[in-house]
Amino acid sequence: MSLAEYIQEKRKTKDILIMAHVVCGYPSFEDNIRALEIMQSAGVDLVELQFPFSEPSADGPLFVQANEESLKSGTTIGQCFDFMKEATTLFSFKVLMMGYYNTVFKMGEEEFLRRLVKAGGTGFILPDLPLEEAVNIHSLAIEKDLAPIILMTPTSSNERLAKLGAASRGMVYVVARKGVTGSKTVIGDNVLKLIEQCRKHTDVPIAVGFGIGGRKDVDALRGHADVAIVGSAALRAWKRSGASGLQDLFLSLSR
Amino acid sequence: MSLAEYIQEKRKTKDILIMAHVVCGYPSFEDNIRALEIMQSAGVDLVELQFPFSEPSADGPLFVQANEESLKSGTTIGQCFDFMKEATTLFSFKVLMMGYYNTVFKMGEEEFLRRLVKAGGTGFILPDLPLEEAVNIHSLAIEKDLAPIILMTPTSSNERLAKLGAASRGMVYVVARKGVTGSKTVIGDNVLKLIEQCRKHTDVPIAVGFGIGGRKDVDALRGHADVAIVGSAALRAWKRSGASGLQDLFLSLSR
Amino acid sequence: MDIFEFPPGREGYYGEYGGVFLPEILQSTIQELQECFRKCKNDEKFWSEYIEILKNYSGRPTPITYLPNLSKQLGGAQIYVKRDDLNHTGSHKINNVIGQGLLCKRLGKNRVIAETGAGQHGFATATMAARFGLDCTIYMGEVDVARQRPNVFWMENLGAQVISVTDGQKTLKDAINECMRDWVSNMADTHYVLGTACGPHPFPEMVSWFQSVIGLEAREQLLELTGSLPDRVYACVGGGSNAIGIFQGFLDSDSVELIGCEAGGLGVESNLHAARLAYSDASVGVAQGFKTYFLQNGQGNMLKTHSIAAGLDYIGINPIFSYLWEEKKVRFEAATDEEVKEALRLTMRSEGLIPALETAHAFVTAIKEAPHMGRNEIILINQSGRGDKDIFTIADALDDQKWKSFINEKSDQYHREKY
Amino acid sequence: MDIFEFPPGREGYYGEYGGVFLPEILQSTIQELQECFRKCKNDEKFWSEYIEILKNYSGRPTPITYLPNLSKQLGGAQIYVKRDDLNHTGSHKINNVIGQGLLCKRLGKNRVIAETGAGQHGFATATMAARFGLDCTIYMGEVDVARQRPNVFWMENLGAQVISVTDGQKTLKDAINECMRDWVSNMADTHYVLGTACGPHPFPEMVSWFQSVIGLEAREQLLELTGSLPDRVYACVGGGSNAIGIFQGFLDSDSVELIGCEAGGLGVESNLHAARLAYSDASVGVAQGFKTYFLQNGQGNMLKTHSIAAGLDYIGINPIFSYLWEEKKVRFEAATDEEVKEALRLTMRSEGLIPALETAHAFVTAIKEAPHMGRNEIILINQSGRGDKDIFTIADALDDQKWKSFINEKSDQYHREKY
Ligand SMILES: Cc1ncc(COP(=O)(O)O)c(C=O)c1O
Ligand SMILES: Cc1ncc(COP(=O)(O)O)c(C=O)c1O
Repeated sequence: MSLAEYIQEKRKTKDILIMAHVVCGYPSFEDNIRALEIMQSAGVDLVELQFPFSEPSADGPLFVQANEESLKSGTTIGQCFDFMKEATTLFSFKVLMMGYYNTVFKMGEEEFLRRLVKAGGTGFILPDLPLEEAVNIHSLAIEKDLAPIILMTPTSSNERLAKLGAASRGMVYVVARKGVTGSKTVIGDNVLKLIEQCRKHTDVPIAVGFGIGGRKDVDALRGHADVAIVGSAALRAWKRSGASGLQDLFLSLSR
Repeated sequence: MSLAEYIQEKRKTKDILIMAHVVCGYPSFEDNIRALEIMQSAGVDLVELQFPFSEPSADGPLFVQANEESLKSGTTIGQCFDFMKEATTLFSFKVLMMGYYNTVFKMGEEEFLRRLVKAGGTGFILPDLPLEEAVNIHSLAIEKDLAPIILMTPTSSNERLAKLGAASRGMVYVVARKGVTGSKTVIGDNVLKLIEQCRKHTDVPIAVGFGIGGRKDVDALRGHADVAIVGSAALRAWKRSGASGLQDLFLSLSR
Repeated sequence: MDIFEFPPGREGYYGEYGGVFLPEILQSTIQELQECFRKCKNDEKFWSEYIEILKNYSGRPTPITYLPNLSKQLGGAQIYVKRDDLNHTGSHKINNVIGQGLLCKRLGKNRVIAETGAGQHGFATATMAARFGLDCTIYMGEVDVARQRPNVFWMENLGAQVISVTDGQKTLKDAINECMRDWVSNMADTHYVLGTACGPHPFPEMVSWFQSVIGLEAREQLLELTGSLPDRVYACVGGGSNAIGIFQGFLDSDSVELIGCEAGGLGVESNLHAARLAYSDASVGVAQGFKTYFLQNGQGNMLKTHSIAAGLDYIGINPIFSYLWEEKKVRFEAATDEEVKEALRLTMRSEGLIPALETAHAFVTAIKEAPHMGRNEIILINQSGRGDKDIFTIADALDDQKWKSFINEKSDQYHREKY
Repeated sequence: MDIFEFPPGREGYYGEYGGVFLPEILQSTIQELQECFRKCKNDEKFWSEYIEILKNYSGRPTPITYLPNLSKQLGGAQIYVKRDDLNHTGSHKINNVIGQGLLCKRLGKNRVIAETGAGQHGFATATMAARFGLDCTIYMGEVDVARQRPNVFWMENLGAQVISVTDGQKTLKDAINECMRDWVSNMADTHYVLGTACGPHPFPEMVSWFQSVIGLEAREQLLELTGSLPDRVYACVGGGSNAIGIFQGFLDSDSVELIGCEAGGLGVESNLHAARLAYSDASVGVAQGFKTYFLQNGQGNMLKTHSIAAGLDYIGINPIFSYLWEEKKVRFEAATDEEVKEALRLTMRSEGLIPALETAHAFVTAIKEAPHMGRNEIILINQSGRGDKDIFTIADALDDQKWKSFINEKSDQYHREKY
């Protein structure tokens, strides 16, 4: 089942899905598994596994530190794929790879996709790979039934959204605001208008991320977006109160 | 009796005269008197009293420090003249003023000479006042029968020596070597040749100074110069062993 | 050869290198910048306004100085030096910064941000911002803040906010990441004044264009002085802006050999250097917005770099150089920290010039090669900056005891003041 | 008016001021120097060689920079700045030093000595000596060594011997005395490179001649830029070399008012300043080889002086200025330490220029007067040097806490290294 089909199927019974985010190897792979268990039991629908990179320039301080710490503790791409395999075997949510293009480039796009398939991944998000540079990997991905996630943003012109929409597969990631991950976004009219605008240019489900902090934000997106992406908020909860904090956060979202 | 006459008179009985040097107010006027007493009793013939100045650029470190300390303890020109008066009253040697031109300039040349006469001074040595700038003060001095001491140096050309000689009155101060006061001079052939050269250009007695350290130097000058000038050596002796050191030095010279 | 004549569909690429690898959120910003730059580049008035400011504000043209003593001592080629150290703020960085400042005004933005390593680019940017009336934030790795405090002091006094970056290696590359993070938030009113010929298109082309003033002047001046072109041109290569700047005066002349001098740090197998092309530790990658040779591991994560010169201590290299190197148009050599100190000493004593530590890398290589060249051959070195700013680093490197006592006394004085 | 056309028998005198007051032992040396200088001055080739070196080595001509922001902010005259801070070594001092270096070669001497206050002249002299292959000894007051350590560091690294002078006030005047003491010993092979337009003839004339390059350039450049002469020209006055340098471009033009800006230190009645003509504490005297206004007491002993700017902290003044002041050709004003800090801040933030503390005295006065002048009037300020060298003094003056922490950390590092 492709990513779009999976989301559409789930949406029949849920008015909004939740996508969570985990930085591989941070604080440790054991903690990652614990986090995924909590997410699974709280009914999370999608998880993006971030492969750590030394120059995470689109990330905010929390993820920057997580990337750094994970690398410092020796995390390799092999371990990330192994972990993904484990996750896709143990859990029922769909898993996406998230990371920076150099990780893919160094491995080779073909090889990367082959391993992604093998690990059970559903798609990938590469925030620093613009459409123009993605032509090859996108067509390879589509051949393999992987979703190459495209990002739409508040600074994208209509012309640009049309281009992005035409290339979109599986799901579109709508960036709710300017800036990096981590800081709070108020889901107001401008976000809803942005979603509406994006909808005009794509048929695939729409996920909204960047600064989704809790139940209130998810409620605000209900009826507008298909998926709410909870990234830094989860990491913040974990750092503040560990597994129980994470559990509280995700339970509150599905309550 | 003019300075030249005084020297010529004394030279009849002594094959070389001694001129000593004292910095007024250093270490104190009391010490100065003590030093003069020693000089008198050791048979010193001439004494130059240095009026301290803040920029003694022709002096070496020992005199620089003496000038500085004296000024710091509040020595004034008035005190220097008073002291000179005291010295010329108490002692039989002749006294010359030595200092920098600004001391004279600030007071006014006329006034300076008037006070010099009043204090019993015989002449003055102003090392930073070149002949060209001294025309006025020299003629005023000669009127007052004061000796405006001219310096002849190892760098003076014959032409220059002729000029200096023509203007010389009372005594000529032959600078034995380049440099500032204080460091040792070896009285060798070049010094004797210099004296000989100077003699050709002047009829007045010749005093030789700069680095005359002790008996050996004075002996070397004997038969060549009329006066040996003992400056820093005396101050050094005083600083090293006080009054007794000074006494030893001057006694050794006249022995 | 016009390296900036891109084949269709390959805009911003030099062979395989360059491109734009940025988050989608910056797509419109970078496009706006590309368009604005294209307009400026085609507008003769822009260039003449640019040259006019460089002339009246920064003191261009900078001269070429012949080094008679060093040439004689080395006994080979005749050595000439292009004096970009005489620029206002003390390095070639001001050229690029004035150019981007003008461009920023055309973009209608009132705020600039910049990364800085050695501090020179930050200093230049803060200066330009004061002069052009722009708000200014400078990002600088914590390590560099520590080793280049005088520049930080001046930046702040020029009115810039200096933010110490504590991520990653806490050096130049991390400052660039922070700039990107600022830029994706504030692109509406903010122009990112990238300091070297790296980063996404149009930066390598744009910075090269502004820095080409060095090469254009140098070619003409050297012809006037000597009647001929140089046989070899040496320039240090951090990001690669001063080097591409001077090289552009000679790219068309096959008789001129161009030599880029990288930071050899502790040496060829030390793993503590920043030589991307001279040593063989780097490989092609994509980071910080562009594709080039990076010092990275097999997983694509960047390696720790090191140089005595903060301004050369960078993981990547001007993508144009990756291309020109492969095309054998530019040769690359590295100079170690130790060699740099030696060359600096020699240059100071023999000619009264104080090259920046970065620049001294070019001197090292020229000094090594000059003796093996003929007396009638000509070497041109680009003196990208002056060494004054490096006093703390140089004094430390030379282990100057009097300097250390001075700093200790100064510190004692500050402690006393407190109580 | 040619101030250097001396009446018969008055060579070296400007009205009552100037002259030669040196020990007899230097008579032949100074005469040799006078003759050599006269020959050089009458030799067009000498001047063109001089200008050539300034061009190729020091980056002359230095530009004139218009200050739009400051002019607008002050709302009066249009302010232009002559940029001698862009010279090699960072100040106008290099002009004089290159000139005297050439002269030294003509004299056939292989050693130079120089006094220095701010360190700029010593830095310039050490640089020239390295370049010209001369031995070099620099005398510097102990107090100045302490406050200008970076310059000492560079002098030493340029190969000069720096001797800390512990006599007297341990500042500039004492360094001059020490130079005299060296010179009377070593005149045979040593030329004394006096750093300002003071001292015995021919120094005031000679230094003025070399520095006239500033005024000659400035007059032409300003005419080209604005079509007219300035209404007022401001320059700081320590010994008075940069001021006489720029003023010489305008002495013949009665419409141009010339303003010398002295060090007001702690203010007019503080007794801690170095204002010889602007305040009324100085009187005519003879010291350090010449006659001029000195800050001295009634007995002719020199007073303690003070300035935030080491380079202005001098007891005497260019004898030409004593004359031009009495003739009402030059007006004198003083700027206090506090005013200097304020002007420095303003200039940095509004125009991205960092004048030396010395130079900032000229800015103070110009900034005070500009608002009272018409919008169509023109002010020209001579930026004699850049402020980089003053980082310790400026950081102290501005009480910069980050700088102090940095120095404390640096000191801790040095202490740790020891054990
Ligand atoms: C003086 C100087 N030269 C060279 C460089 C290296 O930069 P680039 O390779 O872009 O010229 C720097 C960087 O800060 C610098 O300050
Ligand atoms: C930058 C600068 N300006 C001015 C002066 C003062 O000297 P002068 O009055 O001779 O120009 C100095 C002296 O060191 C200086 O360094």
